[in-house]
Amino acid sequence: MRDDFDTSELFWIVQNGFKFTGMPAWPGEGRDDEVWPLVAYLEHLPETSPEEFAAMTGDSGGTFRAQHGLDFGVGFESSGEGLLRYCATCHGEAGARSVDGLVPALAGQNAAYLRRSLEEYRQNRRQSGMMETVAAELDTDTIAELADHYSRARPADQTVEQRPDAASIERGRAIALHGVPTERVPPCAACHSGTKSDQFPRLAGLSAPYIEVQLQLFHDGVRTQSPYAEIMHNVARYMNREEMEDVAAYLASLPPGAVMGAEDVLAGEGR
Amino acid sequence: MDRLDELLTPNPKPSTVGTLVYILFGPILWALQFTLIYGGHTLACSQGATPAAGEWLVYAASIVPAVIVLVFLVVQTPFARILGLTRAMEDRRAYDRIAWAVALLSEFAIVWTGATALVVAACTQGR
Amino acid sequence: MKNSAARLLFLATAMATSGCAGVQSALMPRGEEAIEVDRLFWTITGISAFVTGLVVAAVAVAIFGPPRWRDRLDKDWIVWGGGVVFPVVVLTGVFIYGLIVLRSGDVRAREAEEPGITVVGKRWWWEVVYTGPNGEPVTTANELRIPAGRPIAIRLESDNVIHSFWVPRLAGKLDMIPGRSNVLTLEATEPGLSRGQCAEYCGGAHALMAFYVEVLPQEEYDDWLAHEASDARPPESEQEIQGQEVFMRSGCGACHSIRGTEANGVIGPDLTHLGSRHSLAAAALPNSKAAIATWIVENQHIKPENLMPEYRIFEPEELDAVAAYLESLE
Amino acid sequence: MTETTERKLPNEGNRPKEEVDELLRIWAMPKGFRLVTAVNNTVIGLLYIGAAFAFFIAAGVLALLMRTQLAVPENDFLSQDLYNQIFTVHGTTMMFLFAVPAVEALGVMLLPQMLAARDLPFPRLSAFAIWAYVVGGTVFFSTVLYDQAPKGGWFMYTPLTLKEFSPGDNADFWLLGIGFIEISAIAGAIEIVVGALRTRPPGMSLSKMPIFGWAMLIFAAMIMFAFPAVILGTMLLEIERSFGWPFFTADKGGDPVLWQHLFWFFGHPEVYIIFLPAAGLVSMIVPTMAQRPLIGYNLIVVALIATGFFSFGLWVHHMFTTGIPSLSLAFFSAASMAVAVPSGIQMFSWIATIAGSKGRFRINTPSLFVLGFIFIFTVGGLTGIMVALVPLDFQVHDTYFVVAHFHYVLIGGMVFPLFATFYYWTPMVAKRQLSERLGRWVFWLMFVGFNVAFFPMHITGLRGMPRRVWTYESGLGWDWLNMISTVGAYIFAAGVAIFVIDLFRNFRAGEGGPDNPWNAGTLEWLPNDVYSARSVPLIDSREPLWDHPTLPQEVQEGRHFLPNAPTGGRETIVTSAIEGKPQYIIQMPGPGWSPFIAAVFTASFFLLLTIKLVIPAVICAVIAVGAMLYWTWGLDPGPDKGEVEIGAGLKVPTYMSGPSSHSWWAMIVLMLVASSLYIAYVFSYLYLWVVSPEFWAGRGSPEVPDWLWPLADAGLIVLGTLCMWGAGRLLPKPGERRLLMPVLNALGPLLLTAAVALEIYAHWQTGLTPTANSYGAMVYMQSVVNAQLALALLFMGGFAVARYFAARLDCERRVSFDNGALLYYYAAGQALFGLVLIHGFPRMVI
Repeated sequence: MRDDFDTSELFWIVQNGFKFTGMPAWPGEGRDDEVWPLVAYLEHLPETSPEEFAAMTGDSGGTFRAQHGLDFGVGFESSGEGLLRYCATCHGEAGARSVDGLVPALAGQNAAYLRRSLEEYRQNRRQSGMMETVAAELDTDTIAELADHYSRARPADQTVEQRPDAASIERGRAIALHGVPTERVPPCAACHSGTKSDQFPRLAGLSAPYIEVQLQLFHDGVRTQSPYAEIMHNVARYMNREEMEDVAAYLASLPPGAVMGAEDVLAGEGR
Repeated sequence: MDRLDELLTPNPKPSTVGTLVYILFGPILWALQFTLIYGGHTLACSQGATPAAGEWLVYAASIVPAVIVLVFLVVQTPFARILGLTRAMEDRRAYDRIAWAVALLSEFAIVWTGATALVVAACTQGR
Repeated sequence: MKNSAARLLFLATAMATSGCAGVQSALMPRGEEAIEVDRLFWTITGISAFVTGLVVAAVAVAIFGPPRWRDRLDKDWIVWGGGVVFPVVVLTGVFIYGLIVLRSGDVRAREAEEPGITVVGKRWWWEVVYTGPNGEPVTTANELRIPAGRPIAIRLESDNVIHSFWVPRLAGKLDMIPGRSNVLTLEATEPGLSRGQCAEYCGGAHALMAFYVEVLPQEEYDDWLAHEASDARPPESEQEIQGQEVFMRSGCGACHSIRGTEANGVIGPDLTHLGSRHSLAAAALPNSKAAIATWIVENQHIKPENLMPEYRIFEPEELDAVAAYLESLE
Repeated sequence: MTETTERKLPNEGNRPKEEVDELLRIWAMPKGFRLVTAVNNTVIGLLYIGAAFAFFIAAGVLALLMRTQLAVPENDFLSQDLYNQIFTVHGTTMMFLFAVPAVEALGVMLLPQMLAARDLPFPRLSAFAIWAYVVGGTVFFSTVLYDQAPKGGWFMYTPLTLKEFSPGDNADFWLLGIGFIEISAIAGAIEIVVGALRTRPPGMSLSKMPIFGWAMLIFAAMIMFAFPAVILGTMLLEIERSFGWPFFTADKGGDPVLWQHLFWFFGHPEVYIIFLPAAGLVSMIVPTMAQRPLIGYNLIVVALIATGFFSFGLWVHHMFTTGIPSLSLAFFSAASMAVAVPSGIQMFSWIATIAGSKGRFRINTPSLFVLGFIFIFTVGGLTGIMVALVPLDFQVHDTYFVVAHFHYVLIGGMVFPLFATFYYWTPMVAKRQLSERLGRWVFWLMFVGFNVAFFPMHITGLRGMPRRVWTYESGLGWDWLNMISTVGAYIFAAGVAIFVIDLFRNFRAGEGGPDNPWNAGTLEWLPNDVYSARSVPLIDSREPLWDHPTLPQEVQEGRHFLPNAPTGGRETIVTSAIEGKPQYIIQMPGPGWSPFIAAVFTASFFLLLTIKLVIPAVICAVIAVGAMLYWTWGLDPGPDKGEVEIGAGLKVPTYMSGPSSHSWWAMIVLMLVASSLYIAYVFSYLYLWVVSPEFWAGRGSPEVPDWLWPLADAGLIVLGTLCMWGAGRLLPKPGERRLLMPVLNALGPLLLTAAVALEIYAHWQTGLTPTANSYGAMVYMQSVVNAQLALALLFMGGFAVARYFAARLDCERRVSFDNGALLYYYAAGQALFGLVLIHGFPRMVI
């Protein structure tokens, strides 16, 4: 395959699908950030041995779907275990860390928000080539139960491996708590502090890469198809790259489940 | 003399630039005055001059060109000579008249512009 | 040419007789500067009508007049007299009159107090900051109230593009320019309501950037300012209480302030006394509960490109409650 | 009309018939698709006016869309965003793509005819200008069709048009479109100044020139001084948009109002740039219709000159409400009064002329349009005095009152005379006249429609309706006024539509119409053909056709000057600037692809650059430069043809170099343009210092570099100047070689370039950056301005060296060198002055 297509052609194929072959276009519209890693993976694939492949996918032979109980009409009760294991391949076990920084940890997240997110993926109102295919298979009840499950899980204490630059965290904290009024950026805490509407996700402790990507998607107008996303688009469009990184660094530095701004006193004493 | 002979007879050539300057004499002085008082007033005020100083600057910068143009209106000929117009050049009278009337209009403009300081105070926004 | 003269006359009478709609008309002045300019305008309009008549008559005579009359026009002196002497005399008079009006603005400005009011042009609304009874800044939006009968200096600023502050009934316009601070003196002659509008094209919703000016007698103004400086009225009815709760938990306070509550945003207009204003969204809508609700969910249709996103996240009952709460903020 | 007296003519006796055939062959118009290679002023002029009129129609359609939207309150026929694009494109197109090009086109088309010149002195430059304009204008206008149009208003005020508030390419398209008009306007100005001053017929002294000649001369002079300000402004704006040099950003010491100064310093004279030629046309039509010479010719010249000057003292009257001190406003109010007087002079001069008609003044379509113009322009002029009164302007500025005012001035002052022109001069360029019957319909519909549309706007504005609003609230007293205006707009449009129909039915370009249907007195009504008049007449009055009824016949028989083509190619007589005495013959190029190719690829270069396709853009630039080099290579023919006789035994040279040559004059005009641009730069520098001195060197910025730097720099410049001077002295005799000459000629521009580079480095090593603040931006901008000249000089130097080695440059055939040297001396002077300003001024004010 690598001989037939160069990188940019591969990207195009994954993004747009292959006509008359049955290969569909990438479901996450505008999610080039998802397509590129896949292209990298495809380029790497010829050098991968079957064992490595199995190890990567956790697949030991049987059909991937059946094994994880991901079938139409199968309720949560009957296959809950399998479904949760399937989610965990990316998001990690409830309470554990997700497998990659680009994937959000779910434990302790607001149930209403999780429910809404899955519904939006299902209805093609939030774009992701990964999540849309998954959510398409879920029914409303399953979504509710999944959301409930994750919201009740206790988040593990996640220590940040790489300690980002403290100055960046400090700048991000200022933005998160006070906004940048001159640039029309409102404070994150006004909605996401953890004490507001449970439709708003809790951001404390989420990984920095995930937040950066989502802010960028909001900024670029990729994530605008729900009324909530529209609001967030209006916030992120005024943020520049550096501000996004700072905010992400600050949010990632917080312990999961923390109330934003509550560390005020501590930080003040520390200084 | 016939027109053709007239054309072919070599006469002392009037200065091209001089003739143009002669015709434009009044407006050129107006332009100088205008630049001087607009620039001067703005500069003086930005450097903290008093309104009175600003007004006197306007008067001074207006009176000098006004007088020069007045002199031009009264006695044109020396100006013409200095600027290299020749006595025998074609239509000399037309250029004299044009230069005179343009200078007259410029004199009005100079006086109008300079007289503003009599009524309006310098250096304030005035709203 | 006859046609247009008749039309001119017709329009002039129509203009004089039709009345009431003059809330933004420079021809119905209620401020010192506007009155002086109005007088200047009618004077020069009279002169202009005369000159136009003169030119039309001269052309008519030149074409159709008896030969004797035409011979009189066929002279150099007509050019000198009509083209130089006459204009110079008339223009000198008009010019001096203009300068005198200009100077009286300067005199008024000197009598005015130091600016106690600042208006900041936003996209596309007005932030108004008063100096409260105790010298504290009191922020409000999209409406100006001033006392009648004395010159009031108003500081005009912008932190984005150029706007122009214009209340035709009170005075001419003055621009709001980033990096500068212009001062405009308003002296309203009598209490009453006027409308103003942004006069410098400022992109996007420029057409929908208006405001009301309410001129009050001095005592009423003082009372009003004291009230305006106070915190917002706490919600009373159950619906209002619910509305406040929805407002606070939905993050509205990120951009809007309601003094006396946790909402302390500075990006959008201050809502502390929203219910007491004449209009919503810089005079884009009348002020009513229904209009508030419509604005929250459909503002991009009402005022395209305005910088508030549409909040279509509320249940109907929540929306109603928020609107009720905001309307109650008198 | 005096009795004809016997006078001596340059050629007595009959001329051989072959001469006419020869002329026809030489001046033959290219056929078919090769028409784009034509350079002759009649063809180019017609194409030019046609394109301008097409833009008038297109922008007029936009106006109708706007009037439809505004017919009723709270209408949603157009969206807010589209409306904002449409009014921007309407204004920009009407001002830049219609009005200026249209009057310039008339200059190109009519001026040579009125001067009985065979052509203007730089035909290829005209061809280049028009093609650049057609391509650039079309691209600009079409942006409105795919939602990419600029929406900052035709005045493009900063900071609204900076990247922050106008992301996307929309605003860049405006800058692109304007770039072309700047190029073609400057090219046209050079053409017209040199044409009006140097290609008049023998005997036509300056004071015998037709009024239109004066009007165009002043028009061109105004372009030379007004356009450079907006050229600098657009450069600054594009640099700030692309690279973030903060000229207009208040936080970093820039000032949004600087843009307004630069824009209106151009923008106000622009109005008179449009009006003066139109007034000139009226001054040509009125005497013909009255069948008597213009009364007060001298005073009209006075009026044109005075208007030209005073219009430069008005620009702040677009900025009365920006908060400038009231005394400054009063100065501009005074200048606005001063500019009103000349209009009165012209008005009464026309009235007196009409009154002096023997018999009755002829009322036909052209004269109806002239009368309509007199009425509308009077009203517009009077409201002009109103807006010139500062306090009154506080109220009406930026309202519909102003919209009414300037449409009265521009449509009244320019469009009505233009239509008069169409009807009046059609017989000169077409096989037959336009329909008189339809013409009256056109006039009355346009006149009534115009007044119905625009008169109510005065009241709408006074009642508080601001400009540039896409919708308005009902009940403010504007509703029915707007409805009336909309109805009027449609009536006006109906008039224009009938004109277009008439044009399609009756207009056929070509010779064959009656020679002088109006019995006019000026030279454009001589019998003519592709070569213009057969012979160039000897002139002794302002209305030669009236004073010498036999003149057409004499000219046709070749009894005046230059009845033939003595050099065997295109040529015309050059006369002295003031007195009109024959001096020499210009040899002019014929049709060629190079101007067309150069223009199209120049346009493509800028367009591709705007949409950020850099590599194709560079390719286009290379092709464009190649075409220009090819084109210029063929100029400067040298004195090979010797002297020729042009009649009356007068022998004149066929080649001229030095201060008498037309190319020297063109270079002087270009230098004046460059110096206006530089003065605008110096103004901007000082202006920003006045606004934000806290950013200047030693305060908010690093100290200026040590004295040694500017001294070394000045040394390089002086050395370069000596090189150029030496090269000029060392130009060899024809056929000889002096190798030092090309070395010095190449060294000069290189030294200047090095000086520019050194200046940049000198500031860079102090830590100053152009993006830090307005001071830094201004310091480096000085080098940008100088680098432009240095680049041009590198090309010219290389060109001269190449010509030296091709044996096309010697001490006689030297124009290629002289042009470069002249520009070099200017550039050196500018660079030296720049060193004093940039290094001296901050030291002085600390």
